[in-house]
Amino acid sequence: MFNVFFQVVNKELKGAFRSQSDILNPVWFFIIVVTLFPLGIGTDPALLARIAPGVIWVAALLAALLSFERLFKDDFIDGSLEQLMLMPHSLAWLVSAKVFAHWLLTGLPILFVSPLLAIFLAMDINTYSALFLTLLIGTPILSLLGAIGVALTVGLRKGGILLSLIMLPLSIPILIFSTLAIDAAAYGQSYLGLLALLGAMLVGAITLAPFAIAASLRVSVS
Amino acid sequence: MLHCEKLTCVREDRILFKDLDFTIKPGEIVQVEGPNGVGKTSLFRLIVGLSIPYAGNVNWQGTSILNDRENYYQNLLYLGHKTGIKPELTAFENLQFFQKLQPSHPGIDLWQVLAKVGLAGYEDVVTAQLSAGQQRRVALARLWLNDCLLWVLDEPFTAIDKSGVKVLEQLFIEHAQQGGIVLLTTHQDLSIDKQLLTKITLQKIEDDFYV
Amino acid sequence: MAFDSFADFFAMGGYGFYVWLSYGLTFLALGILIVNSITKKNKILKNVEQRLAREQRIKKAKDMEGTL
Amino acid sequence: MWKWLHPYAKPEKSYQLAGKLLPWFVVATVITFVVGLVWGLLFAPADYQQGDSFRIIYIHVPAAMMAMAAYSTMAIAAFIALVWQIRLAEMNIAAIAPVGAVFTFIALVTGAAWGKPMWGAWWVWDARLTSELILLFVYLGIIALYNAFSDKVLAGRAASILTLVGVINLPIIHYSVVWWNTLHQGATLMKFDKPSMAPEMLWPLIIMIIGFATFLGALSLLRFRNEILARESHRPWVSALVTEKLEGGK
Repeated sequence: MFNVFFQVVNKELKGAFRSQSDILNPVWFFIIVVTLFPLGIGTDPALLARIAPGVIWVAALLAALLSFERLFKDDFIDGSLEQLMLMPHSLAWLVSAKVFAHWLLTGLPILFVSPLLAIFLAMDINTYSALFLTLLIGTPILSLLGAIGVALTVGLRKGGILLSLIMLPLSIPILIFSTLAIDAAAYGQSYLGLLALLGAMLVGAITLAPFAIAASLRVSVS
Repeated sequence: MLHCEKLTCVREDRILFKDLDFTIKPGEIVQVEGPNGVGKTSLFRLIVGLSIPYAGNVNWQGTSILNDRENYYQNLLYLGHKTGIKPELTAFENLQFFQKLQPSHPGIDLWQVLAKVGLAGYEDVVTAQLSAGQQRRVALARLWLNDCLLWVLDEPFTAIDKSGVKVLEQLFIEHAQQGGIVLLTTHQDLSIDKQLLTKITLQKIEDDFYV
Repeated sequence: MAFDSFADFFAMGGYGFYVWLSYGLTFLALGILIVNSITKKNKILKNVEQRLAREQRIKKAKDMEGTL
Repeated sequence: MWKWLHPYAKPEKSYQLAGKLLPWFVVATVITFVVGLVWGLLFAPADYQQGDSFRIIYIHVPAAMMAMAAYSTMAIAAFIALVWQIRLAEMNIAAIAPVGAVFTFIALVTGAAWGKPMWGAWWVWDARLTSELILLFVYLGIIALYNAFSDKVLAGRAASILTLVGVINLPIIHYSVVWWNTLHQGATLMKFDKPSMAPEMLWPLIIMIIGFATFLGALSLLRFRNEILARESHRPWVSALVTEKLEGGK
């Protein structure tokens, strides 16, 4: 069973590394969006530090949206998605592997570039560690939620914008809890409770989302 | 073995076919024919469980396929219009993935299979660089690889030359003789013995708009 | 009765604009919803009507001889 | 119970049943609206704090409540649709969603119009209004998804899945918004909590809530009938219905 998981992840990573723009573009986009804010509203360090959590999380959401399209779309077009659905393994398990690979390719790079953004937005070390932790727990939830949206819209011709309309409202709690945690850290308060909440949401998403994704794919690919 | 029971297919409020009944036993090669747009592909997608019938049932060994997908898919190989081959991966990597995830003949050598489908020398080329016919061959190579009883092949001969078709026909016959089932559509005339080949003809529903 | 005169009633104790705006928009929205629901039904029936007419034309054309 | 339910699981029977129920709901809605509005607007006394602006409550609160009730109904229908594969339940979702969305819209607009004199701003990021706004987004997402599929069977299934995903998410959204709100602006808001509303104010409110509920029922039935007709348009009984109507008209 874990071999199957590993095989799917392996295939995804191999394919993605052959066409590297798929990995780099969302991160690139993420950095550019964050850079726009100081340019748009001024460079006062106090102001930047105040808005940093929101800016980074909204940018992360947008970057995630940009990358979702490739989660199932290419597979849908070339037929590998229907082949995946005909494998003698649980579809929920197979899509979990795909979502995990997607997170490795889009969520993880954002974590890697986050120190750079902390410097750009004048964050102190305590705030940054909160940012890092929320990104670490929050981006997998985004990937799982987004995958439901993609699975629902992958068969549609104009699925892209619909995906954002469906997915963004549902990701509001992640945005709220993450930015609250970072805010708390900035004021020197404990944010463990908020992290625990995010963690609970992650656990919930990991257990429930794969089934929703599988069911959605069965609708979209028919 | 494979039993379709009162299958009805409605696509966007249009009835493609209704109350379709047939049973396919091991050792049969079945060709589904009919004009374009009559629902051959839709029928195949119902049979493999990609779509859910408007009414009726597809049963495999007596149980509905929708109730026991994993068992059914142990026995099923489906090749559709889309090849299911990842263009960023090489022919070898593509096949390797399917070999690991699907029940396969034990100890089969991928290099040999690739040579058999005429891709010797292209094994480690990214499939995006191959021609349409060659990409098709990568997908068809799965026929030699897998250990499934039921093959459902939607237009397997697309972009395949005459000699290739001959080889495939031979393979179908062998598969049927070993107790397998081949279900296919094609616009070409098959040169398979009439005794081995069964035909199902789908007809356009004209007068009868109603379910 | 909470109001002495009609003018009083419309003024709503100085909040007339907000109260009547709320009620106006509410009934506008509900009205649009009702109209939309009813016209939708007529549209569907019209479609079926058209289709039935089409089928009849096809049937008639079949009985004709010497057509292409 | 299943034996009783079964005949109504047939679209034609459901269409007729919905048709029979519809007039009752319409009559009930008209009566409750007239009684509730006359009572609420004319006879209920003005609020000692908010004056006559509180009369917005008679549409704001019922709309908000029924917006939630509509979503709950959709969630139940979605569950039934997915577990027992009952198509009528899917049609129910498609029928109710626009009504729910309009109710949510009304709750938002009336909330804003009430907020302006009370808080001095058309929009404040109060927890209730914010959740209401997000609920509207979720409704619109479901409607958009349903309309995006040209095959209505698939559309219904997709909408059911999204509805269920939303039902798990909505409480989390609400909870997160409340928390976010208390941390961000907390006590600056005026609270509308009324533990003891005077009965002469409360009665019209209860009547209006019933009115909105029957309105929701009436519109849902109407739209439910539309969905059945649209999806079953290739069936003989629909054709018979149309020919009958045509001949009746002549």
